[in-house]
Amino acid sequence: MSESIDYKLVGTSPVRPDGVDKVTGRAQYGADLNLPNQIHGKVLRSPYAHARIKRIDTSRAMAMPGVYAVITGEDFPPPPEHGDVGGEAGGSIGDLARVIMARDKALYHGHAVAAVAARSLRIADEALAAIEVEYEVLEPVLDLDAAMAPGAPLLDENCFTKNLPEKTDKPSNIAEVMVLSRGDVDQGFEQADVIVEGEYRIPMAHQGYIEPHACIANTNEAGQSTVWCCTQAHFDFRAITAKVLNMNVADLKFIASEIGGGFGGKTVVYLEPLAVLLSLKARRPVKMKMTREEVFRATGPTSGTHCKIKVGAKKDGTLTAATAWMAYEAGAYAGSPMGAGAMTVFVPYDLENFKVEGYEVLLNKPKVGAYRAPGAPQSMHAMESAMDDLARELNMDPLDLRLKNAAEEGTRAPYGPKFPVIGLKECLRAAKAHPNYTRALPEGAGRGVAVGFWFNFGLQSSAEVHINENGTVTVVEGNPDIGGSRASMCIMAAETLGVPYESVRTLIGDTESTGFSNSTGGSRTTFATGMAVVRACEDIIAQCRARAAVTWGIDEDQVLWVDGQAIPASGVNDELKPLSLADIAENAAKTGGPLLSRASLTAKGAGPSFSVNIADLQVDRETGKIDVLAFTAIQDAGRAIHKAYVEGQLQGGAAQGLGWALNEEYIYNADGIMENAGFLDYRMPVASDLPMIDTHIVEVPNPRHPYGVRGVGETPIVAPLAATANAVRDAIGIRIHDLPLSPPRVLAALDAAGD
Amino acid sequence: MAHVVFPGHLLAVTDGEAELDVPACNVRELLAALEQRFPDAGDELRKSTIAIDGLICQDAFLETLRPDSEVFFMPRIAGG
Amino acid sequence: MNKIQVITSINHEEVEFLCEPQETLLDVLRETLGRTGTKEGCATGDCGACSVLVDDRLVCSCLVLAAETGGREITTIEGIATEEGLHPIQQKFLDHAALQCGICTPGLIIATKSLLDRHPDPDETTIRYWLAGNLCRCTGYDKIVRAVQDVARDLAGPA
Amino acid sequence: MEAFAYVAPSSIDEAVAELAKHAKKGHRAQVLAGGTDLLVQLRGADIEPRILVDIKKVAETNRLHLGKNEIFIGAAIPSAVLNENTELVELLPGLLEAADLIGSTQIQGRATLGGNLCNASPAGDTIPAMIAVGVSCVIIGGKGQREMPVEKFVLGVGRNALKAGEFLVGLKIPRPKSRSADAYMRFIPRTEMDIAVAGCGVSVTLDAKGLCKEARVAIGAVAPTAILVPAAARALIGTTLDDAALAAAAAACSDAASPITDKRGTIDFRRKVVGVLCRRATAIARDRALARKALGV
Repeated sequence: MSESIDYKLVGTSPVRPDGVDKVTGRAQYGADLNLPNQIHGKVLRSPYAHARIKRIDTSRAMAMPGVYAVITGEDFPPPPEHGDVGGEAGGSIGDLARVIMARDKALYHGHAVAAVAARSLRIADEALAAIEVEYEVLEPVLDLDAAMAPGAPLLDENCFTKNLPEKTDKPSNIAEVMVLSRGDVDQGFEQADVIVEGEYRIPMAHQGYIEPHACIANTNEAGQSTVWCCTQAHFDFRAITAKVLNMNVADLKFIASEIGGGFGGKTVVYLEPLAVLLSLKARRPVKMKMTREEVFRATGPTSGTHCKIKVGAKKDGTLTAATAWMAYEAGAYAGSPMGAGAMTVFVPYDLENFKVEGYEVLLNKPKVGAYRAPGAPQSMHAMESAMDDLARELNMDPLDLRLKNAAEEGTRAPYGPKFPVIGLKECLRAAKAHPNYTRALPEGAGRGVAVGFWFNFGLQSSAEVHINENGTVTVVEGNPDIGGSRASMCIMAAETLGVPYESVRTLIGDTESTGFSNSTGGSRTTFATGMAVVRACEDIIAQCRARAAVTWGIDEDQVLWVDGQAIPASGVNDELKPLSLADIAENAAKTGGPLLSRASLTAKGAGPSFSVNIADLQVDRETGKIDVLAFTAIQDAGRAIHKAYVEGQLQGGAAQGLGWALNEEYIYNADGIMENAGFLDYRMPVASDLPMIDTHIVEVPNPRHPYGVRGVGETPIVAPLAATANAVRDAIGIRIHDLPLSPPRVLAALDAAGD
Repeated sequence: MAHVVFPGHLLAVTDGEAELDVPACNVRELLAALEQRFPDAGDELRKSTIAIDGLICQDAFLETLRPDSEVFFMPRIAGG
Repeated sequence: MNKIQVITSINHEEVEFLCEPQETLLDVLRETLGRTGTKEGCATGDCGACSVLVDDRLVCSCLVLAAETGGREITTIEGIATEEGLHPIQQKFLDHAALQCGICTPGLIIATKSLLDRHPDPDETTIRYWLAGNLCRCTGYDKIVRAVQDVARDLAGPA
Repeated sequence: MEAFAYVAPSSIDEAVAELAKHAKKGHRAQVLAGGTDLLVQLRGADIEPRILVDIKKVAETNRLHLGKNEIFIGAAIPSAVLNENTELVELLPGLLEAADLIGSTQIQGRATLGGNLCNASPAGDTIPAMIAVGVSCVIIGGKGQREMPVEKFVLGVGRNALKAGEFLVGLKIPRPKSRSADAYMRFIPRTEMDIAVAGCGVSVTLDAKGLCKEARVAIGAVAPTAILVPAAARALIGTTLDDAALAAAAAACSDAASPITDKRGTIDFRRKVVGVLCRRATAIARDRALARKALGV
């Protein structure tokens, strides 16, 4: 496959350059900046899940001492009629404008309907209470079945299902349908010796980043605004804010603060346009931060889903046909990861006959946002559970069944194209060979395996490289560092230039001081921005060779760049002393001025990344409580640039996936009000809930990246859902189709089985 | 001449055509040719992610196509 | 508003401030005193990001009234490193890549200090339960627990 | 009352005077001990201004006394401090386990038995444990001191027996007799940081032959208040606390429960699990009592 390459730094785990500030409390996150003369913004949120806004009277609030500005939907330009949210979050800009501030209808409990800016948070709260809103309360639509049923109350009378074979003039809560198919499924099922079927439901879940959204906007009298915020995508935030407020992009400067987690959730704009507008009206800097409760109620969790799967196989395990039906909650507006769910459901397998039918459904819940491998965990949970059932029916090892059908280079993916080089079989073999797969289980415990996948992304990135006068290197790029990416950039730059890691620093530029980059998301930063950094470093090397050539008075092609220094090509000019980066930088004034380079690109060829997870757990048969005994995450990283942070991605994704599998869920009451909008009852894993998470990094390099990077952030959350469900199946002998596998659900299943 | 494949959800805008051969040397030419043939499809097609011979491109435009290239139109994908 | 005058000690330095009766120590640290190293994740005591020590006792600063802190000794993340450099806990968190986004890190470092002050040689279970009040969403806790184990080993000295 | 105020009286008399003053004016005054419930309420559901009377500077609320016949635990002592007292933990392991289960290490540093009791949540962990060991509440107000058992103190969800101007000074617990022990277990979906979905406190006293001669069983989170389950105690008394006795006590607990379905659990689940907890907690209490018997204490 690929020859082994001896890298000096790639694959090591040096301390991150921003580390000291993060362990001493110096690093500034979204809510950590305060500006002189700043005031505080707060949002009034709908107390109803579905209501028409008939009238808003802000006069009493506006008249209160200490209140500087009050805004409602009427203060915004009309929502743009065209355009999609670029790259990441999905949906139309018009709808996002309505998420940011409701116009004629409030579509979920917590939907923003007005905002105030006041001298203190206390006054802001009092002003919110003084705003009078007259609502016409409408019946909320709260689950997929109800929303899809004929005659269901409509969220949007102008929503006509997209992609139907025949255009429809009947409005519906089904925003979009999608069909993917190949071959003849009826014939495929006829060839099958064994057929398994299952129906799976997973409720809405939240990314659960620990830092609530926060920003501070400082808008001047000319309408120019500087916005400091925690974001995965300050360039995309600038673009959306400009469109929602009908402003010139050039009048907006976005500075990304340090970011306290995102997982996709901070690719979506909520507060920033409100802060800019309030600041414009108040002529003061306006700081806004969400409470934890607001984060749960009013930001974008991921879709709740309903999937039905049918898979057929011959006695030897060869898959003959599969069908999937899936409905994804979009929340209040269209734009869900249903498409990705449909494309990934069968993605690990070489399938001749399949059909996938997907539905994206509007209901009175917050508009979903991106969450790590959006769409894949839900659909692959269904398929990977069915594969486990199939292995049992066939009396086959579940990894062998997967190996028998695994996709490889040249296999046609369900979404059409043939796979480039991929590492699925390598991961499956690594799992089979892993001691954790064969280690004896304690009495009564269960083991489950599952496969995960993500496409990984390219998109646009820019990077600049400056060589300082002492030969140290400054890399400037535009992707907020959410999990150690500065360290990865430093490694790639140092490796390429041949200089020590410590001599490179990476900065995240604001929107005015560096080139455009899309979000830190989709596992694209190390791949795409890393590629830009490497290219810019290669340009520096070319420049250094030219500088050395003029310094020595020889031809450029007689100069080589080896181990961070210019040396004369062997055989000639042997008397010349090598010139290090520091030597060249010191003499730069005489050879053409400062050394700098830049690269910008739209990265193509992100390498798909597969994973295999092994979960061991024990079930308390009297209470239904699950104890995770061991967890092993195996994943093809292409190439791990910073080994420890790659392991960290695998471990963190595993923990999130386990949380989702075990206890996390949005719990709604009949009025559409989330009942567990806090960390107390939205039960994310705590330290004592988890064992050590073993990792095994498989490296099947991506030929499209100079160091073979595939991207690692998304895939790790996919497999834990089914791996956990399969382990429970193994432990108690019962297939529980729905998540989370919370104790009441598990105990009810045990009771129903007569345990 | 690129071989173009549309997924099911685009058939509504391609008059039900799932596969066809289009003479084009790059994606720009391909999109222009398709837009001419399916006037309703332009917006959807330009928004799509395109896979060219297995290589997934989110903003394809200038990529060259070989005479035997396989081009797949895919839904745009979100990422976390 | 009847503001209350409080004189306290933060990281061994006398500090005087005015606060409203219902303001929390977290509010005062972050907003009044500009000590933003202590983070707010939930303001309800469920995430531990705002952990500080009050008279060497680990608490959530969001659940302490600022008015109660007169005459106390408060330790925040800003007081952990010394002139000699980083505290060993801080260094081990860096060495083990025990942080990704870093928002939970100040709270975890404070909680770890409190743990090791009381239990210099904790086993894995003790570490995990002691730190159960500090949510981390990025790491899966693995590298955090290893960093804590490593500090404890070092503090114990050569066997 | 227009604004918040904070006062920290330094003696019982001052505290009583402070509370009486506000009670007379009809102002809302609220006693602050650890604050782990109160401060959350101030941020959320109950933001109305009030006078916060911090009782932590009153010496009596911080007094911990392990007497020959009686133990006194001041109402404002944080759970972490109690759990650092090894003698207390040895005497009342169940009660201290319950105290140790309230929230995280951080919460432990602040939360008090008195606060957990006065907050009167149906799911308060220490309340069934206190009922099991026969705790009395020491209440002080303008009319002097009175005492009442915990099971009478909690009147309903969030309601307690304190009258305007009164506060809880501390808790009195009969020193466990020889061959006695207590235990508390609760069920939560995670390992930490959750509110009890069901809880059960048990105390047993064995006779010289190892037969159970006294027992108290209380359950929590399965009714509007924690309740004593005399039928469960009856099922245990006179037995060797064998499996059959434990099963009978468990069934009595399930019968006594009148739970609700909410975001934390279902009626069925709570009813079943409270029985399981009773069985497991009783077994632990029995083993502890047997160990004490073996040691002759």
